[in-house]
Amino acid sequence: GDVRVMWYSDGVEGEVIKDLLDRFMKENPGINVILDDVGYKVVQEQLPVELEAGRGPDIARVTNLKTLADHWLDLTPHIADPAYWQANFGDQFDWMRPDGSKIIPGFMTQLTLTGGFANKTLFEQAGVEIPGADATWDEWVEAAGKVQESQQLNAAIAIDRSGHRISAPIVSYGGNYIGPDRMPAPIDEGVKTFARKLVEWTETGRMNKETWVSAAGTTYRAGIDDFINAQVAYYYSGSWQIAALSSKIGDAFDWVATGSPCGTEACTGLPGGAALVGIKYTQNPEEVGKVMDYLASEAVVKEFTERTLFLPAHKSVAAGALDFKTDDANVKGALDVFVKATGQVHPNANALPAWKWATPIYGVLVTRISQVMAGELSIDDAFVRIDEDIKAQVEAAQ
Amino acid sequence: MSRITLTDVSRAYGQVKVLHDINLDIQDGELIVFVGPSGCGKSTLLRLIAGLDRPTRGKIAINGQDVTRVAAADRGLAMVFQSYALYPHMSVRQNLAFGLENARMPKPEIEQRIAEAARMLEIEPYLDRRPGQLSGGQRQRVAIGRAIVRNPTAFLLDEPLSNLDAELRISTRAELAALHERLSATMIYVTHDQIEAMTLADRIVVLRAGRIEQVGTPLDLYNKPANLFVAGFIGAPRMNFLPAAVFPGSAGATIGIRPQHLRRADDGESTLKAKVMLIEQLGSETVVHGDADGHRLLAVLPGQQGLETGEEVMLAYDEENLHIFDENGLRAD
Amino acid sequence: MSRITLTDVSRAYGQVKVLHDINLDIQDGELIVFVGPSGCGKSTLLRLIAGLDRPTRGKIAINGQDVTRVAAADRGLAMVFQSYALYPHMSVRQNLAFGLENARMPKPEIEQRIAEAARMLEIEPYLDRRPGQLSGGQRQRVAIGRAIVRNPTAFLLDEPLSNLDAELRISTRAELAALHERLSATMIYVTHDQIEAMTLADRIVVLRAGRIEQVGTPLDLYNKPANLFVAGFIGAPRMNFLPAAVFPGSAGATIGIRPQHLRRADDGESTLKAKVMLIEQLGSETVVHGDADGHRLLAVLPGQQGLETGEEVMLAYDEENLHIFDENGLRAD
Amino acid sequence: MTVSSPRRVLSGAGAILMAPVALVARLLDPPLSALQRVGGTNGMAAFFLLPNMAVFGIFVLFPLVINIIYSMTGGTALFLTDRTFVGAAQYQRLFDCRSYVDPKSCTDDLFWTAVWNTAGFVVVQVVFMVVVALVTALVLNRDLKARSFWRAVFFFPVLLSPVVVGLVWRWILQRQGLLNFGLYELGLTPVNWLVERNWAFAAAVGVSIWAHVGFYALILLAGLQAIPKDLYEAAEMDGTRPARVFWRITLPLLAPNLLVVLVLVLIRAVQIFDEVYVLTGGGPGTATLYLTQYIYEVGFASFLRNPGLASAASILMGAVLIVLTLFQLGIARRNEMRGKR
Amino acid sequence: MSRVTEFIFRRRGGRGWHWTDAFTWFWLIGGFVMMFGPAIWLVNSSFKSPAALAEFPPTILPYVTAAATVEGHEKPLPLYEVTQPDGSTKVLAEVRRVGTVAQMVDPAVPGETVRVNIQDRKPVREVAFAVTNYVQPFLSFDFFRYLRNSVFVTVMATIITLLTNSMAAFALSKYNFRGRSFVMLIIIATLMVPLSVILVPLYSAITAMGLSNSLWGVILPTVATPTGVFMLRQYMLTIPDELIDAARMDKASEWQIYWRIILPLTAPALAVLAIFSVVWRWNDFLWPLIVLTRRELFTLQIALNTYAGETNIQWHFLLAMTVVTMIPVVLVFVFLQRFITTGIAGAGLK
Ligand SMILES: Nc1ncnc2c1ncn2[C@@H]1O[C@H](COP(=O)(O)OP(=O)(O)OP(=O)(O)O)[C@@H](O)[C@H]1O
Ligand SMILES: Nc1ncnc2c1ncn2[C@@H]1O[C@H](COP(=O)(O)OP(=O)(O)OP(=O)(O)O)[C@@H](O)[C@H]1O
Ligand SMILES: O=P(O)(O)OC[C@H](O)CO
Ligand SMILES: [Mg+2]
Ligand SMILES: [Mg+2]
Repeated sequence: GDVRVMWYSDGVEGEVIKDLLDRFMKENPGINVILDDVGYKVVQEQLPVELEAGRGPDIARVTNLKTLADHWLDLTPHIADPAYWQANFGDQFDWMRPDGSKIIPGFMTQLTLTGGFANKTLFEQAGVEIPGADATWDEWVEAAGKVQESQQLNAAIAIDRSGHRISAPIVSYGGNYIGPDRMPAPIDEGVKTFARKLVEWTETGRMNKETWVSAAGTTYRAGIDDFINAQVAYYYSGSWQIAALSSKIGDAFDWVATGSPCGTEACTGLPGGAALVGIKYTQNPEEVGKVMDYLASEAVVKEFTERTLFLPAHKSVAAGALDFKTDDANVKGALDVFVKATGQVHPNANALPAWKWATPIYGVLVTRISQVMAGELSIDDAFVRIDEDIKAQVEAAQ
Repeated sequence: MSRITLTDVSRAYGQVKVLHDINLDIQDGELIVFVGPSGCGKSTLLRLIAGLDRPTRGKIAINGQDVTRVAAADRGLAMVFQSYALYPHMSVRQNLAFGLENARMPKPEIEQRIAEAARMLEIEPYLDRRPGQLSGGQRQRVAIGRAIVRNPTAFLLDEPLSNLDAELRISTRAELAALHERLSATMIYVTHDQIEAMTLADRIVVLRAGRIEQVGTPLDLYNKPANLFVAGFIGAPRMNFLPAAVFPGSAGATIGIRPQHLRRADDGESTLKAKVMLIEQLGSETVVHGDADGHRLLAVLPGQQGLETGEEVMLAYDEENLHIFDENGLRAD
Repeated sequence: MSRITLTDVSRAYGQVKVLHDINLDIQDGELIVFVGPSGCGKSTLLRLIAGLDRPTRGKIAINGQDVTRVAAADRGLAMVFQSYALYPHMSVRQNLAFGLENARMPKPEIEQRIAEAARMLEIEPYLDRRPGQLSGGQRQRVAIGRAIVRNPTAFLLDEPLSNLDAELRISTRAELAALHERLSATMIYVTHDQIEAMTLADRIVVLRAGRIEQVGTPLDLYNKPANLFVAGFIGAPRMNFLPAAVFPGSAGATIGIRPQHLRRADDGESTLKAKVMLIEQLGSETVVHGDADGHRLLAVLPGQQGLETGEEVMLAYDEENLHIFDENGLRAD
Repeated sequence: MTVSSPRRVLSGAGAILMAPVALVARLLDPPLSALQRVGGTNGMAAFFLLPNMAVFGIFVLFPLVINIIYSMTGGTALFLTDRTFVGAAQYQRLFDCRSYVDPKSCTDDLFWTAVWNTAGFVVVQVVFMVVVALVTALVLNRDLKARSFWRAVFFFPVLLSPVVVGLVWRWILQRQGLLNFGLYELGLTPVNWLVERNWAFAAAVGVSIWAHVGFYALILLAGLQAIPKDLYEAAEMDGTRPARVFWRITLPLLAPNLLVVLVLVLIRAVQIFDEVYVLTGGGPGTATLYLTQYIYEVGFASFLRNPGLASAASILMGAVLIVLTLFQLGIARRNEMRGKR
Repeated sequence: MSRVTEFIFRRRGGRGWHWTDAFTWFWLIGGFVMMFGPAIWLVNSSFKSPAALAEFPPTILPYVTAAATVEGHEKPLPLYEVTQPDGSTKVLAEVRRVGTVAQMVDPAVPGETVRVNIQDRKPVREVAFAVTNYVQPFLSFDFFRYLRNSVFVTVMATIITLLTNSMAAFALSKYNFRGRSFVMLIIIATLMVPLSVILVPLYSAITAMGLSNSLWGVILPTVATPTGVFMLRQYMLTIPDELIDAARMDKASEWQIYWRIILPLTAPALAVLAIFSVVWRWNDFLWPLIVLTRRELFTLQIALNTYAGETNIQWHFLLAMTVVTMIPVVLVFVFLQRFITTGIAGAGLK
């Protein structure tokens, strides 16, 4: 029968998956896999509507793993070796299934981890040493600030305008969103500390105003262009940027991945990623199982990872040697750094992808902190608003 | 073939009453002419008959059938609009063909009818032009043509010849008369032209401020106008009205005499004396504007008269040509 | 006060040449009338003079100054459009006031001029209506009023009276004549009405297919038409044309005689014999359509004649009323 | 004009395209004439309205009514059947304010910020958009050489999707954008257009004018061309100065089309979203946060949707719009009555 | 031949310049720069490589660093203009860069390597059009299928829109019936409803009718656009009623009046609506996105969206395809705008 796969791409993964599926169909002539290559917006806004209507594709690549968890298919009866799945992908199953459930809904096509990038050439030109692995955020900002002054940069650092991004440093500073009842807790000192720092950096010009200020609400803004154009010395984003950095910076300067700077409690990044899941409403669960088995097989995951320059979520693939398909030396180094950093993720950060209230909180944080940066709100009012907003979201969702 | 009967027809625009209780019976095949001062309601009456407008009160019947609520398209009449109302986006040919196509007439017959009308109205050279590219008179002829080609049982013609030159007007008038003859179609014809009214009409309806003043044959109206208004309105230039006192031994309050019925007096005739105020030479005749004892007096004298302004002329008349009206302005005999 | 001179003016619409090398000198204060068959180019000529259109060739001068490229607004003329062109969104009053306001005339004077024009044209009751609420004749009067109130140095009037009833037409005609007198304004007047042309004009210009056929005073044209066309065009009904052979001992190729110049013959007069084909009773006169040896012959006889169709009548004429034309249709004497 | 001029060919093509349509229209005539005999002339009005109103009822009115019900429910579920009835709670939340002019005093401060931002945007936008569209239409209505070219120039941005519009202007206006580059080259001080409140507002207004003015200019152009030529001639004979021709002839006769433009500009200004969203994202701070973005964020963009609240906000927005439009139409109607020909 | 009267403000007297002439040209030239400038830049940008697109400050034309093949090196080497210690400049090719020092060779003398501080070199740039932005999508992207879907949606929606809207506008402008104002009111009131507001119920309706994942599901909800009805109605108000009277006298049925009289005379407004409809439907994004999830049904705009990922948007493809997808609407515009000409509705009247 037909198996429809809804897929979105950030880079070349669409072509890679097409290759892989073509191969699969050659080996399994009875199964016709149709790849619906769509924009991310479809996955984000349209798929939920379809799912609520009890329809949709058979397999989808999604990021909104937890909120929609009720719609995923339990693959356990349809896959050849659930134990293999459990062993290699098990750590992330909780990200994509309802709390307390034990199903196997799918697997992560890749992991992402937030982390920083430094413009090595700029540091060298300024004669400033690149901070070491255990440098704190303040140290990084100070070092980058020196580079900024020496090289007359517009700003020292850039951080994507995203609640997800700043949640890693918040955890590093001891923040924890999750209350004892697994409901959102009032924001703690960790949140407040890092929020104050962000505001201060914006005020002192260490951070470019426009990334955070020139948008309202939850709008995402990336700071990558400033980094690509050597307008900042340090950029905090994540592993998914590696391919883009490679292709857009090319030979213009050398850059390195730095892992995440430290706070008072940790030096953690925040994990995340996209998963390929089966959809409960499929007519052909057996075929879905076959396709998933194929795509989750070690060889395929390895090839996919190497060609897409993603971080693998597959335990043994990650443990083994990877030969990323690139000739950019910066990339290989960066990937190594990120692979290593996955080991240092703080439990509070690791809990967030599996926690249903994380994304609403991300949105609230961004909304309010950027208002403070714009001078519309005092930071203390903002903290009050943040708590109120979260409360309202919780109430609305009951 | 249509007999058109209007019973107590009134029409108001908001507060303004434009037609008052019109009663009129138009015979099948009759050519009836509406005349009356500008704004008296001729066009409005035509529109009511056409079905383009509904009377506020009263009934309209065609061949005995009440059509007051029947749509214009279903009344089977053809109309020439005072404003032409040509379809601006169609060529003259298409304008003429439109009504015929609506009646699903076969193409060749349409062609033939158009050719005939175009010849008759002398608009052949313009058949492929749009109305915007025509002169005023040419447009008017197209408007006539549009009605003619349909061979309807009744025509409504609102000042159809007003923009034509004398010659064309005469020939078109003759064509319309012939058409009327040939189709024995009922025709309702609005005109300001005395000659048109007199020569064409079986009967003339004189309207004034939304009321019918008199209905009759042209010579009836000319010879026996029912009141001062009709007397003054029919005949050009208009009839002279003088107090009865001016005519020795006359009855009534006002005496009317047509300018054409005055002539330069021979000896021993009953005469009026007038001082010449203005002379208009029309070539074939001369219009003399005179002053008779402070009363305006017009005389139409044959040929080109050698008169001078200021001169006194003696004008003669025949008693039988006098029209006598009472104090209410009604005919006294 | 404007003298208007046209030199070699031509106008074409695409391939169609509408005016051919018009040369005309209109004197200051003159009232000149354009006549000619429908579509001969009268309105076009008016538009060229007005400046609403540009000649394809030739020059137009006002008071000796070349205005060929001067905008209409700067020529200081007023025009009555054949299509009226009233501003649909303005009341009659505003329509009349508009041109005056443009000239920044003080309010009271505007009021006064409007009142005067409205009285003269009998449109006082409609001053607050919009054009869409007026009858055809009322609209036309507003169009005239719009030109009149401006007191311009020259008027261009395109069939200004065509939709008026006889009485109103006569009175308005008289008003226009008086106005012309009073303002000594130049007037160019297009009409199809013979009487209008004859009574109003200082000179008449006869146009035909875009060319001037003859220019002259009304009586000139009536008495001495330069060619067959003018002879036929001026005078209503049109002149009878007969081969010279019909008139014993006559020169030329064609002889013309006006219907009014025929009378029922007394004994011993030079006569034409005609068979009566059709009789039109106009009241004051009778139009007899006759057939003389296969030639159409019209006679206008005074009064209401008791004739029968089919009857033979003997018609007399005076030699001096004969018009003699050569083979080319040109006047032979 | 030669027979094979491209214009001829084009209209020939048009004629060929129209032929089948004309045939269908002709075939439709007999049944429709029959219908007319049954229903009467005025009855045909119903027929002409029917197709539009049917589609309209199903795809606009019905969902609209549903939406009203929606606004009285809570929860995150999308489908009405899964939602809980909460009565006026959503509205209560929106209206919970100590002072409506001070968004900070409201529970939902962002809603009121958006309301006032939108109000300001609408006022400025409507005025400038109408004026610019009108001037453009007047200019394009002149007897220009290469008229089609100029029309295309002004219409061109309408062809672009809002995202592209927002993006292009972001590239132009951002700190290191084309405009600042130009200013820098000219020796002027660059401005951080999208970070300064007032400039960002001006940019939002300007860019949405840029993107849509061709649309309105085209409507007005069609209206201008419909004004009978002889009225201009009459005005010219009346010695009217151009400015007066404009105020007294052009403008009043353009009124019906101007009304269309006014209503549409107003409505679209209230609904402004895509291009501004891409351009400023609602910033700086919340300076260009408009209602539709608020609704979008609440209802769709955040991971925890609150469709009930979004519906409530949208219904309030619709209500205000209806009042505003009726007001405009009321004025127009009075004028129309006076202008009835 | 000057058709003077088509001016609103006319060149007075045809000699000299009136201020309106000057203003006209000011507006046209200004308009050209403002309206067209960004668009031209957009087209240029569509030829830029991803790196050039991300570049600050943006360039107007697409540039790439020039490269030269140098003996002894497999790949072409990028060229730089190097300021030498004595202040003169020279064009060198870069072999590799290590930190702040670049190893360079003179293409003329491939043998010897020079070390240059990177601050002393500037890339030599040349205009180059990244045609791959266009070629690549055509190869990997089912362009013609999407095009067919887009054309189908646009054409059908436009035809139906024109038809239903003009019919409704005719009824609302030329008939007097009870409830007319009410209908008008409803239509206008619903003008205010943004699609996003009724998205969910609308989707339910479409799903209930089995129209989800069908092109008709995209077409139908859009055709009753109140904008069109409103616009056409206002235009039709300017057509003289006398023409309808005349047609009724000509025994035309109401349908024929609509079809033979009203439609041709509304041509300018219909052309405007047709242009709008084509532009709207062609560019429609949100609604088709909701209705269509199967690739074989995608319209161009939805397909283009494939280039927008979660964290990365492939602008180079997106822009190139945007330019390509614009071409048909530009052609439609050029074709249809000829109908926006002088209305002639008044020309048939006295
Ligand atoms: N736009 C045009 N294109 C082509 N021919 C035209 C155009 N306008 C007018 N004509 C032609 O030019 C000729 C002269 O027209 P004009 O309006 O001047 O006639 P006219 O003498 O005023 O006639 P009427 O007495 O009927 O009003 C007519 O034959 C007419 O068909
Ligand atoms: N829509 C309207 N509203 C108010 N009054 C109107 C309207 N239409 C016409 N009238 C008035 O009704 C009267 C009759 O008009 P109608 O057009 O029937 O006159 P008419 O006899 O045809 O005149 P004319 O010979 O000038 O054409 C006129 O006084 C006119 O002003
Ligand atoms: O609701 P309208 O009439 O503005 O329609 C606009 C188009 O549908 C927008 O895509
Ligand atoms: Mg009338
Ligand atoms: Mg004329």
